[in-house]
Formats: sequence, structure tokens, C-alpha cells
Amino acid sequence: MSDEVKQVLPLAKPMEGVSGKTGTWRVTKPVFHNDKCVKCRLCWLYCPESVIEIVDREDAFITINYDYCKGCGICSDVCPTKAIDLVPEGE
Amino acid sequence: MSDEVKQVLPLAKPMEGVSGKTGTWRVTKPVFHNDKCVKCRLCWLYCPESVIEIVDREDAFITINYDYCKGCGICSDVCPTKAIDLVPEGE
Amino acid sequence: MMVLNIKELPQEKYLLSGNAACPGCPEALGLKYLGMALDDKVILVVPAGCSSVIQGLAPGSSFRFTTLNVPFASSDAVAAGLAAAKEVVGEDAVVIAWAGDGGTADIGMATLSGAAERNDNIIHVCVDNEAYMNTGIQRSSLTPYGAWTTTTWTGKKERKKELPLIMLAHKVPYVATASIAYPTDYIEKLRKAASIKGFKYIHLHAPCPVGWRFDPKYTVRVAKLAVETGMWILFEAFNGKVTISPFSRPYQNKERRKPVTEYLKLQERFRTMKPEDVKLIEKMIDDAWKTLLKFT
Amino acid sequence: MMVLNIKELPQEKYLLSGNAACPGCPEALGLKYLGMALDDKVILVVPAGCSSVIQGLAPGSSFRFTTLNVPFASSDAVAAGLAAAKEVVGEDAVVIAWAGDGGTADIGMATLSGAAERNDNIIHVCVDNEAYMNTGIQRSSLTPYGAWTTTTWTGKKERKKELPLIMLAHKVPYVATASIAYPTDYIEKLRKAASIKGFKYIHLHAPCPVGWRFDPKYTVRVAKLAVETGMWILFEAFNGKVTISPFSRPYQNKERRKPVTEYLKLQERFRTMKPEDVKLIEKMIDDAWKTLLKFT
Amino acid sequence: MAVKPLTGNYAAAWAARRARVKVVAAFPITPQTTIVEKLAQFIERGELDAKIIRVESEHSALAAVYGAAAGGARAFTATGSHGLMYMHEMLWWVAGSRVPLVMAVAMRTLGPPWNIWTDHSDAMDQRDTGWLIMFAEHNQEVFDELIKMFKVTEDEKVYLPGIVNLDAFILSHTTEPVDIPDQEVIDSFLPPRKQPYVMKAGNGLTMGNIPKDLRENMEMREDIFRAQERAKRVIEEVDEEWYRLTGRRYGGLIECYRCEDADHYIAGVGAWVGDMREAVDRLRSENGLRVGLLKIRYFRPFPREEISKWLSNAKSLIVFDRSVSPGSAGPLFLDVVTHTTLAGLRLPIKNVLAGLTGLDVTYEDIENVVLKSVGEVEESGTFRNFIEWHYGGEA
Amino acid sequence: MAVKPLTGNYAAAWAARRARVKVVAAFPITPQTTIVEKLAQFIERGELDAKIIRVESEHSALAAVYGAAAGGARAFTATGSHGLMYMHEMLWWVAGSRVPLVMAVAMRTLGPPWNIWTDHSDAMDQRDTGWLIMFAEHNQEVFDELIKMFKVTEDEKVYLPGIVNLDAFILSHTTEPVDIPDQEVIDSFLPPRKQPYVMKAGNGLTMGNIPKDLRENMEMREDIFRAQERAKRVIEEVDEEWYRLTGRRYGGLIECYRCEDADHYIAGVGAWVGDMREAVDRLRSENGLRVGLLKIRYFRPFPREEISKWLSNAKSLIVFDRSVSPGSAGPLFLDVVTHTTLAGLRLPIKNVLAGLTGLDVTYEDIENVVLKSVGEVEESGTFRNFIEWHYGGEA
Amino acid sequence: MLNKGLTEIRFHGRGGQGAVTAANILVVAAYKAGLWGTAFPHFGAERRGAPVTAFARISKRRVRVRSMIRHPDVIVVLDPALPKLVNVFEGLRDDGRVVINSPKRPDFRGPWMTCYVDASKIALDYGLVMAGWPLVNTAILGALAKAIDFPMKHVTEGIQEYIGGVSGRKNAAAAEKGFSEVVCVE
Amino acid sequence: MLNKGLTEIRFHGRGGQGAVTAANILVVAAYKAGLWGTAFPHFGAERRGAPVTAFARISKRRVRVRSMIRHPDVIVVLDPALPKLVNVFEGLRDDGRVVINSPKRPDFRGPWMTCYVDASKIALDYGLVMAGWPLVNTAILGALAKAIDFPMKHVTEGIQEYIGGVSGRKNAAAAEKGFSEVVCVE
Ligand SMILES: Cc1ncc(C[n+]2csc(CCOP(=O)(O)OP(=O)(O)O)c2C)c(N)n1
Ligand SMILES: Cc1ncc(C[n+]2csc(CCOP(=O)(O)OP(=O)(O)O)c2C)c(N)n1
Ligand code: SF4
Ligand code: SF4
Ligand code: SF4
Ligand code: SF4
Ligand code: SF4
Ligand code: SF4
Ligand SMILES: [Mg+2]
Ligand SMILES: [Mg+2]
Repeated sequence: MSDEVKQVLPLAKPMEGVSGKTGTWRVTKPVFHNDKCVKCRLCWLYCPESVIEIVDREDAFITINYDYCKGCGICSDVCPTKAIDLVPEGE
Repeated sequence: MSDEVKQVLPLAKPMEGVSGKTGTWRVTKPVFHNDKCVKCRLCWLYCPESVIEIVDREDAFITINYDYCKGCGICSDVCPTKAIDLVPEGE
Repeated sequence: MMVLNIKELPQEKYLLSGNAACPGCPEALGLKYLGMALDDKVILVVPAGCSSVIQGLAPGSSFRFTTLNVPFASSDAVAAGLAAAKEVVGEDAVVIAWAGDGGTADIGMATLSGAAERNDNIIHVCVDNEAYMNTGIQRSSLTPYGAWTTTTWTGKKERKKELPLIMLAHKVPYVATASIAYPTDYIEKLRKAASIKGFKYIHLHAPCPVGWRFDPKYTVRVAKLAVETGMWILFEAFNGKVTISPFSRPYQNKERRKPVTEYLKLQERFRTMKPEDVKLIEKMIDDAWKTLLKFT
Repeated sequence: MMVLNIKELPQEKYLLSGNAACPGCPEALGLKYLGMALDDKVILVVPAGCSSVIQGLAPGSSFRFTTLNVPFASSDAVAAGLAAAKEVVGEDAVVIAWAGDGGTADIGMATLSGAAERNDNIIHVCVDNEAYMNTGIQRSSLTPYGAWTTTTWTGKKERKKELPLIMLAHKVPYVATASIAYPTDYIEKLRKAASIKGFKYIHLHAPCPVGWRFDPKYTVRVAKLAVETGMWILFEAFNGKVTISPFSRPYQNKERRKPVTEYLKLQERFRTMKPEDVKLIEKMIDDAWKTLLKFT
Repeated sequence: MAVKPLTGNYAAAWAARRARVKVVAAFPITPQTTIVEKLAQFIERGELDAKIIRVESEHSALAAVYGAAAGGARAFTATGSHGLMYMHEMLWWVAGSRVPLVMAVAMRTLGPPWNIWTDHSDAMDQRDTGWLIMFAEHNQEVFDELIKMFKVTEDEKVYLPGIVNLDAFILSHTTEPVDIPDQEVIDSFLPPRKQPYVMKAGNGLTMGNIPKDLRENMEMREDIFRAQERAKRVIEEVDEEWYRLTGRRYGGLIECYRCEDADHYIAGVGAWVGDMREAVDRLRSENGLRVGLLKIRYFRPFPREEISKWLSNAKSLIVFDRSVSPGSAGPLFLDVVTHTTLAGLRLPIKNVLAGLTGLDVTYEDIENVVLKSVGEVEESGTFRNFIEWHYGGEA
Repeated sequence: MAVKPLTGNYAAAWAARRARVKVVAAFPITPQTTIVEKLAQFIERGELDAKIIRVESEHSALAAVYGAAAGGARAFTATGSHGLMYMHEMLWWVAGSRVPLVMAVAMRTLGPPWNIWTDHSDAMDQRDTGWLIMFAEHNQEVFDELIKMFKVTEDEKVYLPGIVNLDAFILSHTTEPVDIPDQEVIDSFLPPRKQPYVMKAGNGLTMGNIPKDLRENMEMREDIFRAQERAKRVIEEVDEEWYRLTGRRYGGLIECYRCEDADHYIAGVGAWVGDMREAVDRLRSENGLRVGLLKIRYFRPFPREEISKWLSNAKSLIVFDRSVSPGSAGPLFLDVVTHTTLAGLRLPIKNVLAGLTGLDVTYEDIENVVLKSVGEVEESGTFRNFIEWHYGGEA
Repeated sequence: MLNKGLTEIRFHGRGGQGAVTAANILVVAAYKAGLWGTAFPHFGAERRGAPVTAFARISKRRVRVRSMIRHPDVIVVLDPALPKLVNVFEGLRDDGRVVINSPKRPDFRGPWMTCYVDASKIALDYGLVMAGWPLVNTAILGALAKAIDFPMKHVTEGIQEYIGGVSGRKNAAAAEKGFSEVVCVE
Repeated sequence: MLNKGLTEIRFHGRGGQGAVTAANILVVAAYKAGLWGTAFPHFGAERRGAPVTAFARISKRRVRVRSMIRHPDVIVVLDPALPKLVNVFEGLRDDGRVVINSPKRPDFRGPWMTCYVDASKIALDYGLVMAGWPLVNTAILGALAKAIDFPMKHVTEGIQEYIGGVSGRKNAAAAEKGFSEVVCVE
């Protein structure tokens, strides 16, 4: 039996995308419309994937990282002004 | 290996005195005095060993089974008239 | 609630003489009264604890109840299974999980809470001598604040878990407290419990001379003092509605309670208590009454 | 209680994107807000449940919290040991047992109750999605009356165990309820809990689209309706004294509650409910409020 | 008779149904969960007249069915992996009580790390408890053996509880045709429940109090040992009876596949025995190696006599373990080596540790191991290593 | 140095104290109870600077010390019998986590019926979990081995938890002189705690989430297997170091008593090894039989090489088991037969099952067994039975 | 294709699309056709929308082999987008088949035969929709039957047995449609 | 008696009387005297007042044997009433000794030597009382020392080490008294 020590341990380190590009799971896609946005940040607050970023640019108050947005639609549902549309993915 | 069936099971049946004559544990002994007894039955009620019997004879309202009386003294303590004395065992 | 008369109590013995209980044992009393209440309709499920030892040595047993000894953490689940079996085979039986404070409130807590939530058709009796007596007086969650045990040499620092209250919060059909000093009250509660379908909880206060360090002749006296000082409140609750039981009713009125020191001083386990501890205990008593009365 | 403003919330992510949570997962939200509340001061102890899966596959992890996965029944005890170690080695850490309703109220109940009674210095967060979701939607003791699960095909026959009340009865320093729909409230409660020494219990209502059978976009909506219908009451209690939290305060007044059917009808799990079941639920809501208000 | 496409788990649920169990209690754990779900459904739909207790843990699951069984009802539970570990104490208790009871175990890796795939550690870990332990190869066997297990455990020569193990996913969640005999057929096979004693109000029986005489207590342990020995014949007889009823027979404790003329043997338990069959066929047809396969069905009682009988002319034996006792060897290996040695056999035996933690093992992997190892034996009369970790795969 | 008359339990408590454990959590069970009571006393008196968690069950006891150990504190617990069974799941978890941790197990019979006397079933039942498992013969060994166990388990070549077993009552409650070295001596021997990783706020480590690659998971299992193998040398080195410090040495994994010229051997673990020594001396002096005694100190890792070395010229071996795996044989026997067979040894081996459930076994009993059995071997070259239940006594 | 003894099939779908059901129905159908079949999911954290796989083996003999399918004879793709997201072709035998839900001939190429059918449209046409998703698994089963020469009769029987009721009949019809509309190209 | 190598002693008392303590102190004393000793209780449900036994082995060599003592060389009886209640003489060797707490020569007879001392009186004289019971275990230890030729000095040292403080001194004195007052008869 070898005497060499090289522990194989059940450890992990923080990493983005450990379940892959979960954007591929999306069935419906949230589409942001800056014109309707009232900058309330609720979408940012409630996005379970933390893929909404507040950028507060002129052309967009928020951005959505579609690599990981799972398309749950919460952002759309919580948006008071319906500034986020849900459209079928791939259309 | 023998094929004979004779189960040895962890079972028991009710039996008096399974811990022996527990009267031998007695350090102090309850002694009943009929004259003081007011027949309230509290000694009978509270004896944890159930060794007090209500006989309601003229000479004795109760009897104590010393084979199993452990000499705890509860009967004496609960007796409203101190009709049960506690005396050191063997005296 | 009507109070039974001593003369009405049966003479049959279900805990036989010559058992292995210590002199002055409160669990023996609890079992004796259980027999008086329900006689041979009972199947006892007994986890590890003094009551497993009190049975004495096989092939004999001091219990005339049909008795299934079970692992420490399992009593309510075994009882639930047994009760289910009796139901499906159509046999009558009052299935009782008879467990100590440890078997009830510590290792058995998940099982207890689970059976309560499922409303399994059993009675759980917690025979509460406020420590693990069978293993030699270690603290349990039901050991009161300040008590010496062999794992709390300088007195327990935490309060007694208020299990009757916790069981009330489980919204089971029947919750009651009882005391070995008030057998008629306890017997009636057992009979009521047996008549109700679903989960019933009875918490029996059981002062233990060995673990609490008092003369065995005082078992009943100490138990009585617990009630008279208001430390232990006798009540019952149907579907969460509390009624203070007759023997405790006087002590709703704080003035009528005996000083708690009368209770404490009989017991060596409280000998390390300081005056401020006693104050704390008095406050706990007040609080307990206040909380309980909210549910009346 | 002051309500936090969204703008004050940190942007750091502690639950990383690309994790294994289902779309619209409430536990993901709970974890996200936990990070906002306490950032890297946390050590999470996680028993089996969806949150063990959400971490994704090693050697990576979607959790930036230091995280110890542990057996299903063990979380509070492991957390207590960890907290003790940190105390003796003099390291700062907020040790949190993060458990589902099953890990909290069922298999973990004894451990939870034990840690509460010992007043171990940990926070227990019960992330309550009202069933065993990780194994595919089986009933738990926190599944509400009438809900379909894969072990209650015709709806659960027993009521939801009122765990917040039970934990109140444990007399721990801090008990609070929270909801993923009210993150600021929840975050404040986490921060308060972290500032208190001893045992803290936070019960987080977490509607799960998969197990409750609603469109994942409604996670927050359903959670909000639970509060607005009075089904879920936000409160906090220091040493047993209850305060209804601002977001629930309106619903003390029964008139202001939304009809409970608004909550139920969004969820397919309640589709087998009959009108009398709805009545029963309305009564349960009333009772729960009444009971809780006794402790204010 | 009706052939239904069923997962191993549904086959288990059907077995409980056909056995007319009266009380079910179980706690979910992947991959066992669908057994309980299905039983809950049978019961709620009124298709099975039984009570289900939706317990809060596995310790309570086994406790509840134990209570039911002690009370005289046929009872069933199922678990696996950590669930089995969590109820481990109860296993000892049930066997010690001599209360017949049947459990299905969906075998799964023990953590950490969390892992839901098959591994036999959980099942093997129960080998001292006194339970009968059998491993199924396919879903039909899951069904058949569960039914038979009721009969075996309730035989007065046995009166011990029993486990039927099925591999996570590769049985539990694999759908394949399973013949479910009609209820009357099973009723004719499985008599009403028998057990050595029943806890009944009024009969005054006490079970489990402290014994006065330790000798008697030790005799209880020996009696469990003897009951396991006696179970061997019962298992064979029940297997025969089942054969007469259904045309399916498994060989009792052991099946030896293509052993009549075999030189070299492999041995294993559970679902991968199927892959081993394939490997044996191919080794014979493609490599001209006369390999036989010992499918060990019952691990407890261990088929001491049978195994040694088959191996009497063997040139070598490779034991495949899907679990390991660290610091020693594979559990199956430990038993096989011991009992063949006691039987006076002397042959090169090797332990291959493979497929642990759910690592996939193909028949090619098995073929490769056998080819290499048998090569060693044919060359040098012995194996190079007695214990070999095999990771297989194409990597 | 101070020699104190101590029970085995107090020796264990002293070991924890001298090892400067930082966290203790335990749940009472006869006969372990006085270990915890004593530690509670040490701590409440300020003699030991540690936290004690008075948990509500054994599952939580091991969980709590596990949490503490994972968090970087040296931690200790103790249990036995049903307590060990109730925490069984946690044992797998702790070993799988590779978190060093030390536990004393006061071995006791498993119920039903309830029985507090010694029996090795509880300890043997842990043999698959990955823990190091050693059995003490006397109270000095209890103390010494617990101290050494901390060192072994915290060695980077090992990083596994470890158990020291002591027999109920005949060690746990027996008072005998025990040398307790001064704190400075132990401090010089036992370095500050080391472990492979520490759970610390901010370090972002996750332990135990689902692995992507099953191969890696299987490698973790193999690594536990290898760590057990590596532990062998560590145990021997630590034994030597202890010897240099205290003058006490035990032979590492195994001690062979009067083996230099032995023909016949007996083997056993635990406290009755003392009685076996007596029996060996008498068999030699009174019967002229050259008997040697294999005292197996470590059961995990199993001393595969050592045992075979000692037995290379043996004419026979009797393995005494104080527990049994029903349906097979004694656990110690299973390991001994397997590993001697693999080492190419071929000698008559017999399993004597005795002293189960606490039945008293005297050196006369052992002598009788040996005389009879060796007689058989000398007559016929083999034993009449390979497994024998022995009740001994005068009855 | 079924003549070669053992046919190994891998299904690719998304969580919620019914790939596992499709595999199971195939086992039922196989049994009706006098064949043996086994079907098993690649279990994991199956999340709605996430790519999932399921497996089936069809054989004339009882299937004994339990290991994963590494070199499928057929892959069945329930979602047209999947080939872009995961390597659905991994291990596919050169003489294999691809059966895919696609309104038009897919643009990937390989040595295998490709059969495509607009299963989504068929599902919508037959009113097979759940939570907004077309239930494509039965339509694609029909296509699969065509692609591997599996007797269609047993597929429809299998579907009706497995699903039952009105829904079963609708699904069976969808399968027939899939069978008749599928286009196979080399 | 100690010259024969191993001396096996059985103590009989009642629960609460300190038989186990007596056996333990003997081990301490033995170690001080350059001997090895082991002491162990016969554990069971030890109840106040119930007959209990404890054992000790004293030897020149380390004691290795762990089995029960079946043929004691000495029995020590702490309570005069015990011989009437249990067979305290069971297994006692013919050449053994009985050491008993008794105010007068006990009326049992046997082949062994009998040593008696009024340990109860000594205990009361020295104020050794707990919960109404005389603590006889140290006085009887003195008597035992005499009976088996055990060096008394180490007994008193042992007592003081084991018990400590004022109580230790009182107990040591009681032991001395027991040693000097014991009467042995054949
Ligand atoms: C799993 C397990 N852990 C520990 C024990 C040891 N044990 C037996 S009884 C007991 C304490 C019982 O305390 P309690 O339930 O209060 O009953 P009491 O003895 O006070 O009547 C303990 C810890 C056991 N039998 N099983
Ligand atoms: C001892 C044990 N039993 C069962 C399981 C299987 N199991 C894992 S998670 C889980 C349910 C978790 O439910 P809950 O605690 O509510 O968390 P959720 O998944 O809903 O987040 C179960 C039963 C296990 N891992 N260990
Ligand atoms: S759809 Fe869901 S995941 Fe995507 S951005 Fe909106 S809330 Fe976030
Ligand atoms: S919720 Fe709507 S309005 Fe508010 S910030 Fe987001 S997109 Fe803008
Ligand atoms: S002393 Fe105790 S046991 Fe004896 S009669 Fe009185 S109460 Fe009963
Ligand atoms: S308690 Fe006293 S007065 Fe009452 S019956 Fe007994 S002896 Fe008589
Ligand atoms: S310790 Fe207390 S409860 Fe236990 S048997 Fe003795 S007196 Fe009864
Ligand atoms: S099942 Fe529910 S709680 Fe679990 S990961 Fe999915 S959405 Fe979240
Ligand atoms: Mg108690
Ligand atoms: Mg949940």
C-alpha cells in the first residue's frame, strides 16, 4: 500500500456557474423596457438568481445576465409598471 | 447446525417478588398503631409498594406485608394522625 | 372536574410487590395509579429509564400491564404503530408511551412532537423526575433551574423546558398535568385521556428521593409542596382550552401559595442555590401562571 | 422596528449565479438575503434538503458562505459545537443552522428543541416550503391542512404544526417569523438575531413553485398573499414578548385581510379543497392570531 | 397474473400490497421515496386496506412498524442510505425481539459528500444486526423476494426480520416488465401472519426487561444465530414453492451461473450481477475462458455450504465488492474468504472494489478485470494483488 | 507523574483533560456515564478549560463534537451500546469528512433485553465506518491510548476519527492504579491540533456538497482506506514515542504474548485479554502447552501483516469473539481468517463465541477451551467445529 | 434496427418535458411487441427547463445490463434548442439514428441518419399542453417508432395503457401523427 | 494471607453503605503498600438498603484477571443482618476469612476464620453518620487489614487520600479502631 499522502477531501470552493450556464434552462425570457421603468429596484431585489444588475445608465436602469437567468419571471411579476415582459424563449 | 426449533425469547411474565424479598432492603420499619388510625386510607393510597392492605378488622384497619415493604416511610409521613411509626429496622 | 373518592379506587395491583424500584419511588406510584385507572386495558410502551428497571428481572416482571420495552428514542413511534395495529386488527387497547423526562423531552422529543402532530391514537405519559435517574442523576431539559445533578455540579444554568406548554402549542386533543401526590386527579385524567381518540399528553410530576436528595418518606410531601407553592400547576386542556384543576385552583391566587423555599429546602439538590436564584424561581412561577391563564 | 430601505442593501452576492435551484426558488431568495444581512460573518450548517442541492456540484459551490453540510437530523447540534469551538478559540462567527421544514420540525425537532433549551449560541433558520421538496414533495409536519403532496394524495388531514409558537414556548431570547416576500424585514431580523447571544429562531416562509404547484413567477406573489390573507403572521419576540411586525400589523384587523381563497387558488396543491376546508382554514387563521396576540 | 412495467420501487410497493400489509410507516429518502409515495396512493385510493404512518424520521419509521408487528400486524417499511443509518439502532432491537418484519432498502452511497447513487455500504453495514439480508438483481426479483421474505420471516423456524436490497436507480428507478401475480395467488402462498408472541392488552407479557440469567441472554443471541442457520432451508423451500406457483426459481441462497464447467469464478451481489452475466457470456464466447458467476442472493444467512460446494474445483475466484470496510477489505470478500477457507478450500481469491459511490461499472470493465486477473493466475498460480480498487470506465 | 487509582472511565476523563480538549459533548448511558460526569466536574471546577454541551441525544453528541472539531477545536465524546447505535449515522459522516475526533466507547450489550454488561457487538458494528478502532485491555491502556489516539488521528497521514473501546464494568467501573503523567509531559507529546481544513467564517469552504465526478467520490473512499493503511506506521511510531516518554509500549497494532516459541495461538480483543494471559501462563506451566496470545489492539486498521507474521509457524489458532455476526461468524474471526488466508497461511482456525451479553468468562474457561480444542488439533490435525458457542462457567 | 438484438436509446429533453415518461412508455410498448425493455432516468437535480436525459434499452432477450448507456444507437431529442446547449450526440454510434423535434431539417450533420418531426406543432394541434408547454413526448415516440422500425400499433397501445382516458387517446393520436410525419434523411 | 500472591475479596453491604468505596480505598492502600489492586462493583440496580456486593483483588503482581470472583479468599460483611438475608459465604474458600461488622461473635460457623468488630458503634463513636446511617466502611477496612495482615499504615493513608479533610481523618481513626478492636476466631 502506498504511503504517499494526498488527501482526497469532500470540499468545494465558491464558483459561479457550478450548475452550468443555467440560462439554458430558460423557457420564458424576461425582456426589460427602460421606458416603463420607475427605478424601484424591486426586480433586482427579488431576482432569485441575482442576475439583475442596477446599472442606472441612460439607456437602461438594469441589465439582465442571460447566461444565468433561469427565466422564472419573478422580476416581471413584481415590477409595478410591467417594465419587464416575459416572452417565450427562442422567439 | 441443529435444526431443532426452540426459541429463546426476551419475554417475561408477571410475578411477585422478582427482585427478591424486598423487605430485606428496609432500613426503617413502619409500625401501625390501630388506636390512632382514623381509617382515611391515605397510607394505602400512597404506599408505592402496594404492601398495605385494608383489612378493616377490629384489631387492625390495615396490615403491612413486611416481606416486601421497603421501609420508605411514606405511609408514616402521609398519615394524618401519625398512626404509623417509623422505627429502625432490627430493633 | 369531579374529584374521585379514595374508596372508589380499585384494589387490583398492576405494579406487583417485590419490584426493583427504590424505596419511596414516585414512578412506582405513577404505575400503581395507572393500574387503578385503566387496569388491563393497557399496553405500555416503555423506553429506557427507571421504569424499565422497576420491572425487575426476567423471566419475571413486576408489571401486570402488557409491556413492550423499546429503545430510548422510540416510544411514541412504537406506540403509534401498536395502536395502528390494534385498530386494523380490531382489538381494544389503550396504548400508552410511558417515558421519563429524558425519554420524553430530550432524545424522544422529535418522536413525541411527530406523534402529536399526526394525532396518533396514544397516550403519552411523561413521568417527570426532572433528571436522568436511571443512569445516575444527569440533567435533562426538564431539570429545573439551579438543581444539582451529576452533570451540573454547580446547579443547572438553564430553566426547565415548559413541556406542557409546548404540547399545548401542538394543539392536540388533550393535554394535562398531574402529580403523584394527587392520585385521584391523575387517575381521572388518565381515564379521560383513554376515552378520547387521538394524541393525549399527560405530564406527571414525580419527585425522586434519590435524585433530588430527600428522605424517601417525603416523596408525597415534596410532590404536594410543588403544587402548593405553585411550582407545579395542575391543569387540563381539551383542544387547547385550559382549565386549572381543582387542587391547583387555590394557587392562582399568588397570596395563597406557600413560599417556594419550603419546597426547595427539603431537597439537597437545591442546596447551592443563592437568594437571588430563589427570586428568579419565584418570578418563573409567576410567569408560568400568567402564561397558562392566557389559555383558560 | 425600523424598516430598511432597498437602497441600503448591499450588492455583494453570497449565493452565486448558475446554482442548482429551480427557477423561482424561494430558498435561493432566502440565501440571497442572508448574504445581504450578514455577509461573510456566517458559517452555515446545512442538513439535507433543497439547500444542499442548490449549492451545485463540487469541487465548486454556489455558496460563498462557509458551509458545512451535515446529516439530516444533526444541524443544531453541529452548529452548537461549531459555535462552542469558535468561542473557545476566540474566533468571530455567526453560526447558522439553515434547515428546511423537515430538517427543523420533523427529524430535527429533538435537536432543535435541545439547542433551544440549552440556549446554544446559534441562529436556526427554518426555511419553510411546507414539504420535503428535495425528495419530491412529501408532507412534513409543517405542510398545511388540506395540501396535496406525494404522501397525501387527497390532501393532508392534519394541521400545520405551529412551530413559531412552539419555539416561543421554549422561552428563547429571540423568535421571529419572516417571509421571502419581505426581505427588508427578514434582513433586519437576521441582523438582530446575530447581535443577540444565545439561541435565536427565525422561521422563514418560502413558497415553492415546484411543490406548491404554481407558476414560478408567482413565488413572491404567493408569499405576499400568505401575509396579506393573515395565513402567515410576521412577528418577532424578545424573551417571549411578541411584537407584530409592521408588514403584518394591518392584518390584526380581520377585515383588512384578503380572502384566503386568493392565496389558495394560486396553488394547485390545494385544488382538492372543499368549501368547508376553506372555512376551517379561515378559523385556523383567526385562532392563530388570537393565540399570538396573547403574547404581545 | 399481470405483467406491468414497473420500477424496482413500484415493484416493492406492489409486493407490500400483495402481501396485504396492514401497517406501513416510512420516511422519504432518495431513491426509496417512490415506494412510500406509491403505498400512500394505494392506501388513499382504498386499493390497500392498511394504515400508513407518515413518521418524522427513519428511527421512528422502523419503530412504528415494529410496534405494529409486535402488535400482530403484518408491517412494511423501506429506506436506504442515511435513513438506514439513522434507524440502525432499531434494527438491532427488532431482531433481538424476534419480531418478523420486512423492509426494502434502496441502497445508496453514504455521505459526505451527498451522493444519491448506488453503493452497498449501507446494506452491508447491517450484517451483524440479526436481520436476513438479500440482494435483488432485477425488479422481478425485488417483487418476488419481498413476498417470499414475508413468508420466510414469519416461519417459526426463523422469526427474524428481513431486508430486500435494491440498487439505487439502476433498480429503484428503472422501469422493466414485472409479473405481479393476482391477489388470490399470493394469498394462497402467503398464510396469515404468524409470530412468536403478540403484545395484547391483558396478556401481561413483558418484552425486553433485564434478564436475571446472563446465560439465557447469551442463548438468545445464539438462538438468533441458529435461526439464521435454520432460515437457509426455509429460504430454499419457499423458493421451491414459489417456483411451483409462478415458474420462477432463484436457487435459494445462491445462484451459480454457468458454473457446471467453470474454472474461474466471479462473485457479487445486487444489480450488477446482470452485467456480470453479460461479462461471463462474453468471456466464454470471445475469450474462451470458462468463467462461472456466483450470484450471492442472501448475504445473511451467508451461504457457507453452497458457496464452498460450487467452488470445490475452482481455479480462482474474484469477489466484487461495491463497498469496503476501510482498514480491512470488502465485506463480501471477508465472508467469502472466511467460509471457503473453513471449508478447506484453497484457491487464489481476489477482492475487486469497484462501483463504490455509484461509479458506473460496465460488463467490459468486469471482463477487463477478469481477463487481467485470470491471466495472472494462469501465469503464476496466484493474483498479483488481493485487493484492487477498480475505477474502470474509458478514462 | 502521579499514579491514581482510577476506574477506566475516570482514566478516560483524565485523558481528555490531559489532551486539553476544548469541547466535550456527550449523553449519558450506563456504563459510560461517569466519564461525562467527571468531565463536567473538571470543567465546572475550572480544572479543564473547555466547553461542555449537555446534548439531548447521542446523535447530537457526536454531531456537536463534530461541529467543534470541524471548527478547529480538539473535541471528545464518549458513549456505548445503544448510544453508539443511535449515533451510528454520524460516525460515517465524521469519517467521510476526514475530521479528526476521539471517542471512548464503553462497550455494552445491545438489547433487547436491556443488559448493561460487556459485549463487543457495539464496537465491532462500527468496523465499516472508517474510524480507527482500538480495544484497551486495562485502565492504563485506556488512558495511554486515548492520548495517543489524539496524536494519531491528527496526523496528516491519517486525519480520521478514532475510538478507544473499554469493556463495561470490568474496565469502566474497575478501579486500579493508573499513571497520569503531568500536563507538561503530555503537552510535550501532543502538539496543538492539526486537521485538514477548518470551517471558518469568511474562508468560503463548502464541505460535503454533491460531487460532479463520481470517480473523485470513490477516490475519497479509497483515500480513507489508504489512510487506514498509513495509520499503521503512525500508530507504531506514536507507540514508540510514548515509550520514550513514559516507559510504556504496547507493540503498536498488536501484542504477541509468549509467542516466541508458541505452537498454538489464541487471539482476542479487550479486557479479557488479561484473563487470556493468565490462561496462557497456566497452560504453559501446568499443561506444558506452548500457547501464544495475539492481543489485537487495533481492529481498524486490521493488523494484516503483523498477525500473519506471528502466525507463520503456528499449528492452530483459536479466535475468541465477544460478539457475532448472525448468519456468519464472529467479526474478529472473519477478519483474522481472511487476512491469514491471504497471507498464504494455512492452519486450523476456530472461532469461540463466548462472553456475549456479559456472561462471565474465566481463565479456566479459556484454558478448558484451549485444552480441548488443541487436543483435537493434535489428534486429527484439525478442529472438530469451526464455530463454537462457549458458555463456560461451572454450570 | 431492432434486429441487432439490443437497441440502446438516449432521450434528451428538458425538466418537465416528459423524457422519462417517453422512455417508460417505450418499455410498455416493447413488452406488448414481445420485446424486453428497460428505461431509466439519469437522475440528478432535475429542474424545470434544465436539460435532462433518460435511457431505454430494447431487446429480444431480457435486458440484464444495468450500466449507463455510453454508445447509444439512437438519440431522441425532444427540444429543438437542445443540440445547441448540450452535446446530444456524445457517444452516438456512427450507424445510429437521431430523432428530433424540429419543424425543419436540422442543420447539424453526422454519419447517422436524422429523423425530424415538428412534434411541438403536433402537440399543440392535439391540445397537448401543460403549464404553457407543448407535451411533445408522445408525438416524438411515434417518430422514433418509424425511425427504428418499431411496430406502431404497440406504441399507441402502450401510450393508452400508460396514460389512459381521453388524454391517452389524444396522445396516441399524436404519436400516430408523429409516425406519419417524420422525415428521415441520411 | 497476602503472601499467596493473589487475594480475592468480596464485600457485602447495602446500597448506600459504601462497600464500593471500601473496595476502592483498599486499592489505594495496596498501591501505597507496593501491591497491585483492582476493585469493582457488582453493578445492577443498586437501591438504597438493598444488598450489594463489591470485589477487590490484591496481588504482588499486576492483576490481569477480570472475571468475577467466584471463590473469594475473604468476605467482608458491612451489615450484621446480611448473612440472614443472602448467602454471603457462597464460594468462600475453606481457608478463607470472614470479616464482619457485628457487636458479638456471630453464630454462623464454617471452616474459615471469622473476624468480627462492632463497626457500627465505632462509626457512631467517631461521628460517621450519613442520613441516619453509621458509615461503617472504614472501620471495617481496619478490621480487614488485621485479618489479612495488610499494613495498617497504608490503609489510613489510603483513607485520607481517598476521602480527604476532616472526614478523612475521622475515618482513618475509625479504621485504626477497627484494626485494634477486631477479634478473630477459627
Ligand atoms: C440511545 C440510548 N442512550 C442512552 C441510554 C441510557 N439511558 C437509559 S435510561 C436513561 C435516562 C432516563 O432518564 P429519564 O427518561 O428521565 O427516565 P428516568 O430514568 O428518570 O425514569 C439513559 C440516558 C439508552 N438506553 N439508550
Ligand atoms: C436520515 C435521512 N433521512 C432522509 C433523508 C432524505 N432527505 C433528504 S432532504 C429530505 C427532505 C428535506 O425536506 P426539508 O427539510 O423540508 O427541506 P427542503 O428540501 O424542503 O428544502 C429528505 C427526506 C436524508 N438525507 N437523511
Ligand atoms: S426571470 Fe427570474 S432569474 Fe431571470 S432575471 Fe427575472 S427574476 Fe431573475
Ligand atoms: S421592478 Fe420594474 S420598475 Fe422597478 S426597477 Fe425593476 S424594471 Fe424598473
Ligand atoms: S414504609 Fe413504604 S413500602 Fe412500607 S408500607 Fe409504608 S409506604 Fe409502603
Ligand atoms: S393513613 Fe393513618 S389514619 Fe389513615 S388509614 Fe392509614 S394508618 Fe389509618
Ligand atoms: S431513582 Fe428515583 S425514579 Fe428511579 S427508581 Fe429510584 S426512586 Fe424511582
Ligand atoms: S423544489 Fe422548491 S425549494 Fe427546492 S430548489 Fe426547487 S423551488 Fe427551491
Ligand atoms: Mg427522569
Ligand atoms: Mg421543505
